[in-house]
Amino acid sequence: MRVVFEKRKFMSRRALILVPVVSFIISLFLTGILLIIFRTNPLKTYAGMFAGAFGSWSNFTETLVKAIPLMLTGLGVSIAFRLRFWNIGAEGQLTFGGVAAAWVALFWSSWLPAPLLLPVAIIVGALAGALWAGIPAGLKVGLGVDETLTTLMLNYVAILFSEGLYYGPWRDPKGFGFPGTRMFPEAAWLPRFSGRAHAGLWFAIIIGLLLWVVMNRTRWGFELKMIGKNQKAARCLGVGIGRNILLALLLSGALSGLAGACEVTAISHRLQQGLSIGYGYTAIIVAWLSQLNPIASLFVGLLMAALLVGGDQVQMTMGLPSAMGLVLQGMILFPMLAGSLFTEYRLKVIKPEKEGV
Amino acid sequence: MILLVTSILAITLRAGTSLVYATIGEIYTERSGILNLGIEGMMLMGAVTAFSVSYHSGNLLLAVFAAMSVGAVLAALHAFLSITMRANQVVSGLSITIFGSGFASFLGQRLGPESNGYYLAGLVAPRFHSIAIPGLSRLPIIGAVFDQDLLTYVVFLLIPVAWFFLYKTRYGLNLRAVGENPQTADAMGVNVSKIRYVYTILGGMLVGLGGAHLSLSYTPGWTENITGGRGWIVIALVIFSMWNPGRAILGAIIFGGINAVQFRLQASGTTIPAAYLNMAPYLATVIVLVIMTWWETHNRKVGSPAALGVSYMREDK
Amino acid sequence: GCQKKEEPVAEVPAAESQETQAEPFKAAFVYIGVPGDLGYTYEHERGRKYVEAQLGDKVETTFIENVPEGPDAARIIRQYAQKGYDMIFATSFGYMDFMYEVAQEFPDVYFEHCSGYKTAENMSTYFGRMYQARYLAGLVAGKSSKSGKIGYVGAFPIPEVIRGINAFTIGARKVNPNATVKVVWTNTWYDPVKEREAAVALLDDGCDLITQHQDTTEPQKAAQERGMVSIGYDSDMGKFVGDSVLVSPMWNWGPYYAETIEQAMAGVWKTHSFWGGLKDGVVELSEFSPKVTDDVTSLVDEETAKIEAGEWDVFWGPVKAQDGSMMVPAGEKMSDPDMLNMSVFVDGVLGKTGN
Amino acid sequence: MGSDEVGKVPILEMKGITKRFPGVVANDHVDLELYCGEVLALLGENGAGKSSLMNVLAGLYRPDEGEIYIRGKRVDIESPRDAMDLGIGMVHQNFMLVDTMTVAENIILGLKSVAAIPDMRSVHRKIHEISEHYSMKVDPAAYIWQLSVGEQQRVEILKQIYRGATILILDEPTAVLTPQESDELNCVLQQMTGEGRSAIFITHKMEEVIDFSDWVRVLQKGRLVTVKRTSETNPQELARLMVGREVLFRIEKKHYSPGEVVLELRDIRADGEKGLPALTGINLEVRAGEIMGIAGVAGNGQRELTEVITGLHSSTGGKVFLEGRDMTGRSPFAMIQAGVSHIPSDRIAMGVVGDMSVANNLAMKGYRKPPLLKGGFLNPKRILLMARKMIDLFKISTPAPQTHVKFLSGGNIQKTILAREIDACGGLLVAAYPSRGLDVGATEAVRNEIVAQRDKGKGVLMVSEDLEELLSVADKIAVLFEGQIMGIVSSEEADTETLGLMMAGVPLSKVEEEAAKLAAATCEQE
Ligand SMILES: Nc1ncnc2c1ncn2[C@@H]1O[C@H](COP(=O)(O)OP(=O)(O)OP(=O)(O)O)[C@@H](O)[C@H]1O
Ligand SMILES: Nc1ncnc2c1ncn2[C@@H]1O[C@H](COP(=O)(O)OP(=O)(O)OP(=O)(O)O)[C@@H](O)[C@H]1O
Ligand SMILES: [Mg+2]
Ligand SMILES: [Mg+2]
Repeated sequence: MRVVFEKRKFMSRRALILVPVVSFIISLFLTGILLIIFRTNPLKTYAGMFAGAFGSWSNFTETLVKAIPLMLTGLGVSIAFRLRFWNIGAEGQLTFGGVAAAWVALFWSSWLPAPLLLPVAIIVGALAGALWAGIPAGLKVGLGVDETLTTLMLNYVAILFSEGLYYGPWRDPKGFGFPGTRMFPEAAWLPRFSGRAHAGLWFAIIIGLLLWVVMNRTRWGFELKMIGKNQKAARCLGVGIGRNILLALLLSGALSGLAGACEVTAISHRLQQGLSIGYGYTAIIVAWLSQLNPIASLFVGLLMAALLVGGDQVQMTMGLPSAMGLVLQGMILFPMLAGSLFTEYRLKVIKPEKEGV
Repeated sequence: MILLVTSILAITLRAGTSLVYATIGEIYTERSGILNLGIEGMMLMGAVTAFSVSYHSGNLLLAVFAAMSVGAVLAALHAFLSITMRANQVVSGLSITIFGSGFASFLGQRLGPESNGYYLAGLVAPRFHSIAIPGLSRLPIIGAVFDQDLLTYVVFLLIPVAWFFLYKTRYGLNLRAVGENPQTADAMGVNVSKIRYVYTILGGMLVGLGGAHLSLSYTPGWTENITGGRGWIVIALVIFSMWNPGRAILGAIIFGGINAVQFRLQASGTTIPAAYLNMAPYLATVIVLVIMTWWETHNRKVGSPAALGVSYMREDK
Repeated sequence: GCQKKEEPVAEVPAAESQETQAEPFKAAFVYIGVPGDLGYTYEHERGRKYVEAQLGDKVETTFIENVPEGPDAARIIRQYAQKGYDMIFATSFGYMDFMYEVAQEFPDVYFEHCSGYKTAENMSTYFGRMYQARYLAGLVAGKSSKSGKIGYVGAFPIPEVIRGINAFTIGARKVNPNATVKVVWTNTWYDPVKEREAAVALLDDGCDLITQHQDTTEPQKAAQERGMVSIGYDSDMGKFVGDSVLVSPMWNWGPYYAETIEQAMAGVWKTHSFWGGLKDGVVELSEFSPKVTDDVTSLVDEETAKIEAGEWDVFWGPVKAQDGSMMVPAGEKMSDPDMLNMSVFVDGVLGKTGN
Repeated sequence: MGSDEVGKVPILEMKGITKRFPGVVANDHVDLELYCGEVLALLGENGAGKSSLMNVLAGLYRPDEGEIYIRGKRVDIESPRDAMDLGIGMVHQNFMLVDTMTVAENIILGLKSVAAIPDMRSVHRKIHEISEHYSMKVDPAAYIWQLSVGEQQRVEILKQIYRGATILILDEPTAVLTPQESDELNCVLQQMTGEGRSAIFITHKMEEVIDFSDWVRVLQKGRLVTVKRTSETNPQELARLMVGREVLFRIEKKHYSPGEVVLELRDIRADGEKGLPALTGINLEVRAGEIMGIAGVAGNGQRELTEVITGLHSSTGGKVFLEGRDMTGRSPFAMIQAGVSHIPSDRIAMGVVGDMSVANNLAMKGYRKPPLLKGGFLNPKRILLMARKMIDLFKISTPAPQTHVKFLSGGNIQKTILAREIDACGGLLVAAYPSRGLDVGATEAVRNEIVAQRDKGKGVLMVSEDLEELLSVADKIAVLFEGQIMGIVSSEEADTETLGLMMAGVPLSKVEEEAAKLAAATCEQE
């Protein structure tokens, strides 16, 4: 008898739901064993994690706060990934977007009417993110320069650049020299609707839905799909490759830039340390786990946020070191990854040849 | 001036050693068609393992071996997920990084003596020291090459060996074929899965060794986040070296060298703000890659292994 | 928008304190790094342990490590407040805005923020005059450096760091007027490899003594490997690196932590901006390495006594700036706000503040 | 089976092989025998299961049922390595070559018998020996990407001989070969069987079956339907057995009455992929209601020619006019808008998006305008409706319009492309090798469709290596050699010999002189 993986003829809807659920249960089980090894009660740990993320309305709003940048950057990178453009520069694009939004909020208020300050800051932030993604996209389209390297390196540049600003010329003159710009005028604050959960959520949801429509129902989305799945054929069919990659990457970067703009205008109200804390990398996980589906990205973004927030809870309630939060995240992701196989394949048992006949 | 060049070369080689180990490891992994973004986590695990074994056993070789084994185990996990379970390699690698950095930090807080109170951090253990080769180490400029620690000398050997193995042996041929065109390799009797496992694990061992060099030689001792994100730099250096082990040193020298130069520029009192000087290594890497790509496309050389990141199953259409 | 929720939450600690007097006072510490960094966070952790040892059953403390200076900080501080902690210490500058925000929501919880400047009814700041200890270390350096060329690895050009460099330089030049202090910026607080490389660049440049304002011990180790000496920072680095670390200006938060908690327990806590110096024991010098000679230690003791007695302080005039202008004229004392905003180097520093 | 083979044990025997894929039974209890020194032709429609059966033999697929015997001994072939060890070598339908490696490297790839550090000089020498022995010229140091398809085919065969294959499987080896190259291959095959090797040969060209093979086996929908001695059958019968109906091998064309000039090329020059001149001054006119055939050995500029016309490749000189408008250097999109349709040479890589549905692939031209696009949005219902209509009209055999194209057979992929391109065709259809690799039934359908376009008054430019096809389908034939047109002849007046000479570089004006000098025979070893 042989057991082999066999590709499913169609992706089964039942498997699509069942597989992640079963994988998740296995994840919890395996992680539980690890926790027991470290003399920690797994049930209490999980309960703590869950309560931390969803246990109360205010906890939930905090999970949303974490989820918003993950959703936006996740949506952003999944546009790029659709085109097989490996944009791992969402972190830099987010940072650059935040810097640009701060620039507007800090220095344009003198001449820009107050009601315009916030929308302009948000738009300029998105444009800056687009620009930051546009550089590697242009290099790729124009010269064929590998985008993995350029997007990654530009992350460091963007972060150092923003540090250079808030440690240097943009530093709050009344801030006793501490790093960070001065506070934005209140006109440039993105409204919060509950706790710290802010309007960025509406952006994420609206953009997620719009993207779904664009990707699945419009001419442009159709062309992007063609490029992503067979660039050569797309070219033969009259689809402009370079132009579309560039456009899509500008959009991809714009979403990350928007995430950065929301972070500074809604959360910190100034540019300071803590804008780049790895959202851009988690976004890659969000994009893939949602299989590049914009609507799924919203939910996966929320779940990843819950996992991150829950990870902090392990420290607060169980007294485990922060490192344990990361270990748990990894442990939960591994079985989910292994399980993803079963959405596309199933196990087929082949009987010994003799007996059948 | 000569002294300056010598000292820059010396620190570049020292700093570059761990980068080169990991870069060559990842080149081999990627050459087999597997993309492993778990380097950062694997290097950290290698570093913490090497140091704790060195501390507890006093045996450096054992420490190096342990670091390589840990790298191998994590790489094997990645191999299992991405080869057997055909999981998305990007996410699998990122998960390894998350898990590895967490676990390394966790172990760093457990593996030392209980009485110490802060475990591995702050302890001193046997380490690799520089071994000056008499005569040679006194040569101007290149003298620095001959005043390195054992692991750096090994890297000097590893580069040509890795290059030779990849381009001149039958194993290297099979490896390249698997990363380039697994269908063909399979039809020619090359066991695609086996090769992918072998070189992913081998790559993991070298990455672990790179981590060990940090904690046993370059920045001896265990410090939280000892790699400071160098695992990501390695990903870039692999691309930079165009998947050619012979060029791995180039990226490490350009990246590491510029870092060394910028600190010296600062020390010599330049007017360029430090924030911009600190960007230099990253920007320079991009600029040099742009020039290299332009040059390579003119010479019609190949880029990444064609099947990089794509899983292969024999009967799939 | 937060108005509605304030009341129910605010009731919790109040209700609790009425219920049982025997309930221990609960304090939470939010750390930027991990206690195992043997540097900045380690020192705060030592302070926390000191509190536990001093106050015993009367207090219950906890901590959370590796909290980034971003939106997460607010969530974590808020959760401690919600969980009924009476006092929360946030130990890094970047937590300031977030702590201030949460402090508005929980008027009955005491908030203590390290190194910032925002205060409220229930929020105070605390920090230490590390420059005084740096000055003392500068004396040791000036005496110990043979070439008079001293290397200083700095993280970012901000007043806290610049103040330290200046104080150190003033100390070094007091005992060796020809001494110079060369500064290299790493643009990171924490990156072992970079810190080492910066130190090596300084050593290559001819410096024979290295000191730093960073969070790892790498510059010290790099100096030791070259057979040079160094001066530590944050904690007693000599314990981890060896005798080549002549002395370390270090933090000592324990007494302050114990005191402010006791004040709160006694109900006499008032909003404050604490900036303690040698006198308050918040900053101090570690034990000297055996390599430091007795004449140096006695000099340091003398100067310490002068500062503790308030007879003199580091930035009392005359202090000359790097460009030769007068920073503090003779007979004048630099004010605290001026010290907090310090952005130019004093004479004897080689390097750029970037401002 | 094979009663005159009494006493002779087959070198290879497959019994009751069954191979199932999700949703299809590729092979349903198929039996196969192969005798020493003989060539077996395996026939069947696209998707009949020929490749699957051979992949089972080559160790790439594991059969669900059945047994395999080699020289009478039961064997279990678990991997290509096992097959290789048994002396089975397969030349796959899609070449198994690593583009970025040299010929020699490809040949020794995966071989356990070479030294750990192979002595490339001796490998080169050995390749030279073999290639000389079989008169197949290749440069062992050349990179695969530098070779023409015909040369790549040679490498594939050399590779198997180098590895000592005694049972050689050739899966549609002639689909991409010129008639000359096919003849060359036939010689090699004869020579090899003369040396005691055996071969299984898959083709869709009936003449080749007759010329090359000793036995014929026909598969239909995965089942074995006939076994015959080649000498006892004929192309008509074989075609009927395969397709299950009579195949005419004849094209019904309306009278040739050309109209306006649709396409005019004036002194077109272009560089090839390797940066060398590929087209060196092409002058050509295609009229409405005319099929202009382009003959020539592959690699003489056909690809660049079609790609310049479709806007995919930029020219370095000259002008392209479409219906009188100067379209030089315009984008593929502009060319499409101007009414150019294109059936590309590499249908999988350039013609379809395999991971999208048949319906979507059919919509890949029409999605830009109503009715598929309405108010800026694509209308999935309309797309499906349109797809159903086209699937019916062009008899595309697919489980559903939603099936991904990559699961379709080659013939049906080609029909999908054809349906889309014809539907969107303005005035000019550019068809590159439209029947390559298709079975007789599909070939007939595709050719008829192209002729129908011409009859409707469209101009057609058809590139083909198959002279029979050109002679029967095209109205005029232009022969391309080293980037130049050697001459244009009317297909009624042309004959294979003249065309052959022109393909070898003799201009039309000199053909008569040269004809005497050049001997057409190539197969002297026999
Ligand atoms: N790897 C595979 N996965 C799924 N189905 C497959 C696979 N290979 C072949 N099939 C199916 O098996 C059947 C037989 O295919 P096969 O390639 O053997 O046909 P063929 O006779 O070689 O046709 P052609 O003349 O077009 O080459 C087809 O229905 C095909 O779709
Ligand atoms: N996995 C599958 N699911 C559904 N239908 C399939 C699948 N595989 C093949 N088919 C169907 O089987 C038929 C035969 O196709 P087949 O691919 O694969 O021929 P082929 O030999 O590959 O053609 P060629 O080799 O010329 O490209 C098609 O109608 C196709 O739709
Ligand atoms: Mg076939
Ligand atoms: Mg086939």
